[in-house]
Amino acid sequence: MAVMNLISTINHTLDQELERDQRVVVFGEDVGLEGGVFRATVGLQKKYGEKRVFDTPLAESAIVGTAVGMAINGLRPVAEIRFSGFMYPAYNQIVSHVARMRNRTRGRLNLPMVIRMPHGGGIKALEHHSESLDTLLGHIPGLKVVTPSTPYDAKGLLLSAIRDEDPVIFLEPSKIYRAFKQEVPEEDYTIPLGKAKILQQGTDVTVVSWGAYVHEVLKAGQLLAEEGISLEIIDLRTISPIDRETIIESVQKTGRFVVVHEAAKSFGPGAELMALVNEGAFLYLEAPPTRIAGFDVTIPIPRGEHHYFMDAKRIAHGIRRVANY
Amino acid sequence: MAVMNLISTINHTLDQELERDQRVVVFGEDVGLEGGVFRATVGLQKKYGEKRVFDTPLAESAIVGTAVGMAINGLRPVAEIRFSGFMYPAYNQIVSHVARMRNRTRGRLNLPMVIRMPHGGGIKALEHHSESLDTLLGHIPGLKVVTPSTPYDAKGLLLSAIRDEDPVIFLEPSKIYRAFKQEVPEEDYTIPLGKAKILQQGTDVTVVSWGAYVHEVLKAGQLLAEEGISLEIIDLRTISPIDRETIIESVQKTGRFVVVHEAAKSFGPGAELMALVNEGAFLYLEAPPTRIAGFDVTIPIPRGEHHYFMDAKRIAHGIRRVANY
Amino acid sequence: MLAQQYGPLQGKMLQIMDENGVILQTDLVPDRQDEAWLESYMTMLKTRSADNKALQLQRQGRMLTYAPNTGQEAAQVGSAAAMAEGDWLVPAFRELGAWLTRGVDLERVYLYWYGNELGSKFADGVRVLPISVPIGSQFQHAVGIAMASNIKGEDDVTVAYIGDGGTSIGDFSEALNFAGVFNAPVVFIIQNNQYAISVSRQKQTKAETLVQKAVAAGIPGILVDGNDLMAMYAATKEAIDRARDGGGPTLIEAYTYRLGAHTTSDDPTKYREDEEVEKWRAKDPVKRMKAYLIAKGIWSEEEDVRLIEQYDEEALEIFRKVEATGETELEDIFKYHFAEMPEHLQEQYDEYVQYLKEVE
Amino acid sequence: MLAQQYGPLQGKMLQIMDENGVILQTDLVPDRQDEAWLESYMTMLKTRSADNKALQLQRQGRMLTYAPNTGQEAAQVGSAAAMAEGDWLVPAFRELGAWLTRGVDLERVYLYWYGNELGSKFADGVRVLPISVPIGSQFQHAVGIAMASNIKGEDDVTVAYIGDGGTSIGDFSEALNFAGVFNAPVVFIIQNNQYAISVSRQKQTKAETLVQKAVAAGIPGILVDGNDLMAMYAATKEAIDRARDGGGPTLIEAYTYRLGAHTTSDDPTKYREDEEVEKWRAKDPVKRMKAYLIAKGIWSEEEDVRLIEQYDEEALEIFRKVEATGETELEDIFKYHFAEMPEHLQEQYDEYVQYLKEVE
Ligand SMILES: Cc1ncc(C[n+]2csc(CCOP(=O)(O)OP(=O)(O)O)c2C)c(N)n1
Ligand SMILES: Cc1ncc(C[n+]2csc(CCOP(=O)(O)OP(=O)(O)O)c2C)c(N)n1
Ligand SMILES: [Mg+2]
Ligand SMILES: [Mg+2]
Repeated sequence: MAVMNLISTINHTLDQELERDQRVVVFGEDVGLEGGVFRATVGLQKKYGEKRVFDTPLAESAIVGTAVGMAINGLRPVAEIRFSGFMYPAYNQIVSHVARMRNRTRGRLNLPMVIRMPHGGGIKALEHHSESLDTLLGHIPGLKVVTPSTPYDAKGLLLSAIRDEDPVIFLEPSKIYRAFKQEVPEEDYTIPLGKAKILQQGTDVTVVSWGAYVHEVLKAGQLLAEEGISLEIIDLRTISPIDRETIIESVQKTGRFVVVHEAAKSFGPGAELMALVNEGAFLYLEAPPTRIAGFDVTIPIPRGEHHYFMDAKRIAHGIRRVANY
Repeated sequence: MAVMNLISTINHTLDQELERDQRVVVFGEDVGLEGGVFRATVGLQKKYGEKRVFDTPLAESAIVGTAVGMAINGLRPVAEIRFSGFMYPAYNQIVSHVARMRNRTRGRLNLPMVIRMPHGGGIKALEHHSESLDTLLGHIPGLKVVTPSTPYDAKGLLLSAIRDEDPVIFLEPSKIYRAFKQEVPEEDYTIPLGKAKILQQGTDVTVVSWGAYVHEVLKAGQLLAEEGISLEIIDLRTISPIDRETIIESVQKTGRFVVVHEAAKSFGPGAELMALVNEGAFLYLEAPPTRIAGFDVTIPIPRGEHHYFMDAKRIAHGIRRVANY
Repeated sequence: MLAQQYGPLQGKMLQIMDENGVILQTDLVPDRQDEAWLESYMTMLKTRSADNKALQLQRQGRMLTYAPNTGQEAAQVGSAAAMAEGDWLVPAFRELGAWLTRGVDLERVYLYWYGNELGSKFADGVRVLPISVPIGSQFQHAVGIAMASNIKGEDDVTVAYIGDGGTSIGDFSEALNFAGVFNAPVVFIIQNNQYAISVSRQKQTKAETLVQKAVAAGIPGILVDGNDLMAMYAATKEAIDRARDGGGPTLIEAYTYRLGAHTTSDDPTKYREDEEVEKWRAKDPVKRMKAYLIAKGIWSEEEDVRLIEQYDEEALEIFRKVEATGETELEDIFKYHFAEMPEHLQEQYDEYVQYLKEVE
Repeated sequence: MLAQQYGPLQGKMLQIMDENGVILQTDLVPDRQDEAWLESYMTMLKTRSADNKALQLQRQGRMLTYAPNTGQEAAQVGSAAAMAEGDWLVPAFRELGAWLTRGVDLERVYLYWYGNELGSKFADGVRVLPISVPIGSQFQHAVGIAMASNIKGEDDVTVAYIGDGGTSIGDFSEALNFAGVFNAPVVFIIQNNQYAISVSRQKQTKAETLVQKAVAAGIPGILVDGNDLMAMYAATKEAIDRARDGGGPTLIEAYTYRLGAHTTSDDPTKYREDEEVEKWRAKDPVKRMKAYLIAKGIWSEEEDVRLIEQYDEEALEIFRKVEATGETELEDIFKYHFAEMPEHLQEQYDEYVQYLKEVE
């Protein structure tokens, strides 16, 4: 058991899976020689050679498009997109092919492939380096969308993603790449996709979040606990398909629901969760399902970033209202 | 006053605006010589010349990307994307530039431009010709997204869109391009963006829809009227930003809310409307806000299309449940 | 090497046979048995029959829509015939000749244009990708397949098709560039049929030829008379052999013409002159191969007429089977999104089934 | 015509001045006053000062991040200096030399790298687009601007920049192709600085030169020593003149080198050898222009030292102003999405302001 942060866990997991399964290939811009701008793939090219871990030219559509071809021809590609903000040039390949090949061919061609990308903001980066794609990917039938909030989960979810027979988008919250360390088992383990995790049992309000914000929500939970408000905190882990059961059960218990997310509010992932709660627990609701979400603005670059991102205090403020409704 | 269908209204409106404003240019694949595969631009090149109405090479990103440049340099481009399913290659330009140029430059460069496209399905076409982009465009801060449901509205909304100082995505429900005719005034008139329209006053359930589905909802309203269920039917008209006031007021009156849309259900536009209703009229709700929406599948090609699209009967079935809740 | 003689900047087009089926360059005739040529010719005939039948059926309102390829048979059959067993074919959407050459059932093709997804489910072992509607996007899949062959140390080659219009979209250039960088064993074939719907080749790009787009990626290219079966075979065979031997990708421009409409919903008289069409009709690839075979004494008018009749009948029979399939099963629109149907999809399906029962 | 002599397929690179500032081809020296050259040189010096200062400040933790352009000054200043008043400049993100030449305030540039959107709000009348982070996407804007000039019957020319890495993305090829088709008055400049972060030019494409990508679009191209101010000026001037005269687009490859890191968060020793860097340092564009001007007798070491000092101070002073601006106003992150703030945004803003009041 080693103590690792999120980014080194990604590296360790890719390493193990490259070792275990010859079909796995890892590639993207700066992924090979340099080992990735975040160092997610550092050392892997040296270990597995240029055929299995390699740099690509600067072309996101081709990165995803060639991964489609590789998956069809027997490989298990793990493609890296530099930042979620550079997913857009690949969106046509993702929506039109990655998500659809199995359905289009009525099951004949499936695509076991993973697209990894640093996701979300809060890292004081320039424009397009802080995008939240939850809705833009979650809305697409045929995609699974996963995001870990801890190193431990990252390993289990990434292994599940690579071994899945279908494409998985793996969103890595870059804000917490190096935020903290955790014990991560050496041995192989998977965490099932599509299952949320109850991080904290509670009685007053169900709060769902994922990725980096999970940690702010946990802090908000502590603040509120001091006031006697007990949160049930759920890490969604898989953005699509959503683990409705876990959430609905919890809301049926607490009668109150809050979703906290980084993406812009309108047409955001929070709306979907609120809808699910309406559908599954309407008669249990003691307060309106509520979203605490990003403003409907382009995420500001660093000198304004703090206006956009919410801290535990602000999250607690929002939850408190729901608790006291 | 001439009697026109939706597609000829688009043609008529572009014609008038090309005439009125020298800055307007109209282009896209097959838009010039042929006049568009749907004939939206037929005759316009002949009338206004190849400089103002023209064919482009086959490249959606460049169609949108060059429109950005033209808007910066003093024109008012009206770009056509062949079908909404071919918007994806242009998504990077739309999200990264069209939606952001004003904010990026703190108001110095604004983009008065329109991107028109046939939208939605039900026209017995092949794959990628039936896509609903409501969420994928509605979620992007900085875009206005509009869709007419009648020829009359089409003219007023399209003129508003072209004259807007900011980019507007204009989604044309191809299913009703030729479905019916309506009197459309010769003279110039605009319909404000961001305003929904109450098509039918009612007391029992508020039903919101837009585009082609509006007409099925109206039929459903007739079916239900016979059973004594009175619908308040609202045509959203602008998908983003949403006219919350009109909807909330209505729900406060009826206590019941249904949204009907063609796009896939999960993370779809219905979720946003349900969220808004939760936020604005929770205490008035006598039944759970409900979405009657597309399945979470890739829209089937024609031999399976009928499974996906809902008729008035099925919509009425869903609304009835809410009415009887 | 043909790709040098007829390369992007040589200003020459590879032609082995003239418009009347007379061999122009004996030394370039590929080393191939008479029977093989005859077989390819038959495939061209079959393609045309299937094409005609589809158009006819569509006019009767029985076929949904259809993208005819009359005029492009040599470009398709000639190139696909040069492929070996394990090779992959990645089509655009108008490649009937290539599909039939590579063992795709006409039934599947008709199913597709009939509007049924089962038309994209080819038999196991048929290494052919389904139609790719978003123009150009398939080129990247082709490169990925070819890269995978390299990575796995297998020597299969991938052959991919695109139209003249397709060369303008970013995916095309990205794909060529990737193929060059990774030395991918892939042969890119542009079927320059002079139009992208109504937009003429001249309005598509200022490049004098489309094959010169190979220069951007630093890969070899060759301009070929796309209506000459032998030339198409020769150029593709050379490119495939080179790819298989580790020589990387090649771009082929097949200079040809779409004699028919873009699809059954298109009216080409809106954008081109009959005169032009007639000029090209004289270059008909089927006609010229027929003349060649008859002159060689291995084919006759009578056999031709009979075979066409036979193909016409077969095509109709196949379509009748397709027509009998009727509508898509409800379950099928849900079942194939994932290996296992997720709960929410299952629920949507169940609810709808329930609804259907209720309203019955 | 230079673009013919040094065109994509000539295997030659335009050089007017050697590495020591000695004129190699007197007949090619552009017709330009000594003072104009001196002014361009000064802009190069100013660029380098601003660059050094930014790096220094970033190391002190005062500048957020920065993309240095040391080594590329001639490519930028030489090309931008050839522009006329109404011409448009469309940068990638590393074009300090071009910005300063075209009247962008250093203050704006520093504001940008300091992390403030106001850094993208150039003064009215400055026809320069903001930085375009998504690589390559700006090329299409450039073409659109140029097409608009054509449509309006104005004769302004647009000059756009991209890196070697940027030539691999689809938007690049689409833009060149559009420009060709519409005969757009635009000059595309590739600053081939040999790297896209860690990915070397060799791994970016198999094309021998980047300028040969012009062939794909059927437009002229020219390969230029990007460290030679005169050559860059001459090539760009010719291309701009041609564009203005209705001759359409040109692609220029400026062969140069990024002497520094990709950005301040990059460590180039991970992917390249010091030796290579040293080889290129000898080709320093500033050094060679200085030698030329001193040899000409219109500049001196002393003046040089003094001017650098002055620029250093000015840069620091400007940065101090920037630093004093502090954080972005809350209102500013809401206010500029639309001409008028829509209700929901206003509400989100108001609610947040209310919250801030409550917690204070
Ligand atoms: C990305 C994209 N844009 C637009 C279309 C609509 N469309 C279908 S076929 C076609 C023309 C294709 O021309 P070409 O590549 O020359 O192929 P051809 O039809 O001649 O075989 C167009 C524009 C599409 N399918 N995909
Ligand atoms: C579409 C896109 N993908 C990835 C990136 C991340 N990125 C920023 S700079 C860069 C390298 C650019 O190389 P080049 O075009 O040669 O320009 P240079 O940095 O050398 O000036 C990359 C990959 C990006 N900004 N945009
Ligand atoms: Mg064509
Ligand atoms: Mg570079």
